[in-house]
Amino acid sequence: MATNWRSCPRFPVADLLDVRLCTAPFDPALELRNFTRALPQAGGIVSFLGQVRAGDGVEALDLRHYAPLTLPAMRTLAGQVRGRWALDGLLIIHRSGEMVPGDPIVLVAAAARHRRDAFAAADFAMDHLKSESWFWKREKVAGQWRWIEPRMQDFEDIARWR
Amino acid sequence: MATNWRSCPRFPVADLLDVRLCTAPFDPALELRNFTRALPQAGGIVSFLGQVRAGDGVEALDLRHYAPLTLPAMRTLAGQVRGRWALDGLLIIHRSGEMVPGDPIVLVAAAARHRRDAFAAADFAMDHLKSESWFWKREKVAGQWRWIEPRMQDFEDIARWR
Amino acid sequence: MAARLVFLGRLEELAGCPFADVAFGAPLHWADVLAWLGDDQAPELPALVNSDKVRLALNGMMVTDKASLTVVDGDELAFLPPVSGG
Amino acid sequence: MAARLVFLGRLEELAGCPFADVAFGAPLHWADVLAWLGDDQAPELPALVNSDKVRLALNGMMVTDKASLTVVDGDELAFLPPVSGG
Repeated sequence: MATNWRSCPRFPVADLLDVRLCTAPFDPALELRNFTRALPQAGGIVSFLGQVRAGDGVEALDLRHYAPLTLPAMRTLAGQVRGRWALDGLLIIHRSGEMVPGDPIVLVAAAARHRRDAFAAADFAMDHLKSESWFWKREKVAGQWRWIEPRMQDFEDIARWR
Repeated sequence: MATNWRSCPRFPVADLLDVRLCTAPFDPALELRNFTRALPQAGGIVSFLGQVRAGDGVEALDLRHYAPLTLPAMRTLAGQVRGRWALDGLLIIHRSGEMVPGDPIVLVAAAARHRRDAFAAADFAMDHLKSESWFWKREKVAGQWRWIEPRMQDFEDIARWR
Repeated sequence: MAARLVFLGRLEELAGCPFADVAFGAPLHWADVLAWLGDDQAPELPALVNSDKVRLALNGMMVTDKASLTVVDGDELAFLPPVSGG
Repeated sequence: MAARLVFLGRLEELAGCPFADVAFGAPLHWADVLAWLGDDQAPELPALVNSDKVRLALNGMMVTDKASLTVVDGDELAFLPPVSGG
């Protein structure tokens, strides 16, 4: 199932913003623990973890990015989220490369004094990460890779914030 | 800061519902990891962690419960959440007793195939846990304990779901 | 015959104890409970627990009508002030 | 003079490679790029990358008007199909 995690380099944008693009597996529990411990003044931390689903017949998932666009876009999004809600901290980690069922794909965590800010910030960040950031996805089913097209649901999710 | 965690007994209501009332510290990262690993078919897991805030001058927090009501109320809420959204799993862990800044108070995690269900379920569970479950709270500030009254914000949060 | 009265939240401070055991010869009605609270626990308790803000649980079941309450031997009656937010 | 053309997502499959280096004697305009793609890469590429669905990035900056594009020595031009949801 899930691959053992290896270290993922950090590119902190500012003290409380941690935005990373990882080419190797990462450990969401460890990342959340470190994030939480660094923010004892935050009353609440909301996180979203997306993982490669088991049981759909998908043998592997491959996420491709374009380096000159993907990380800058993630950092821009993180800045927007920080500007929109009163947060103590924001963590965005996204995998690229080949993954197997059970592997973490994305971890977003928002820490805030008030619960509602943390929920809204994490929700917004996920909607926009999925739809506006530069990842192209292939799935391997029955030994065959196929590219995944954009889903209408993502456009509807984005529309909620306009 | 945070106390070292000890084991917290489990009272599973059903296969995918894990609802616990802990009288000793628990480790949210460990709990989330176990929850996530048990649900490889879930694409997304949303969690909320509430911790005792540092920096407000609060030296300790004491949550009192009434055994014949508190755990049954938490289980009833968990059942409502499971009935309202399509979830793969739901985890609710709540501390009682005395805590210090940095200690986890509550962990809610909802796992679902679809991201939107997981966000809504965790959000709903937190709103209702805070306002409808049977906990009475004291804070110790400058060596003095004082009881905390209900906040209007909680009633507004609840009203969002009606 | 005896029953236990349980005081939650700030009611514990007013009563001066988390619970009290009360002995009686005949089943207690709500007026008897209020009288006992005022005499044996604290003079401000009866008005407080009689208000809509304080709810009752008898043996773990919520009491919908305080006036019709009857406490018999072995009962546990809990006084529940509003829960804390936050 | 040379520039690199980068094919993302399913365009990589159509082009048959993740990127291609193109040599030229004078700066390339959009029509030159399309002609080169059709001749050297795949006949269906020009119409596809000319559609609104495929966006361009020149040296990491989004291109707002394809028609006014000029590619000079050392440039990297990326072809970006719609990103995948989910």
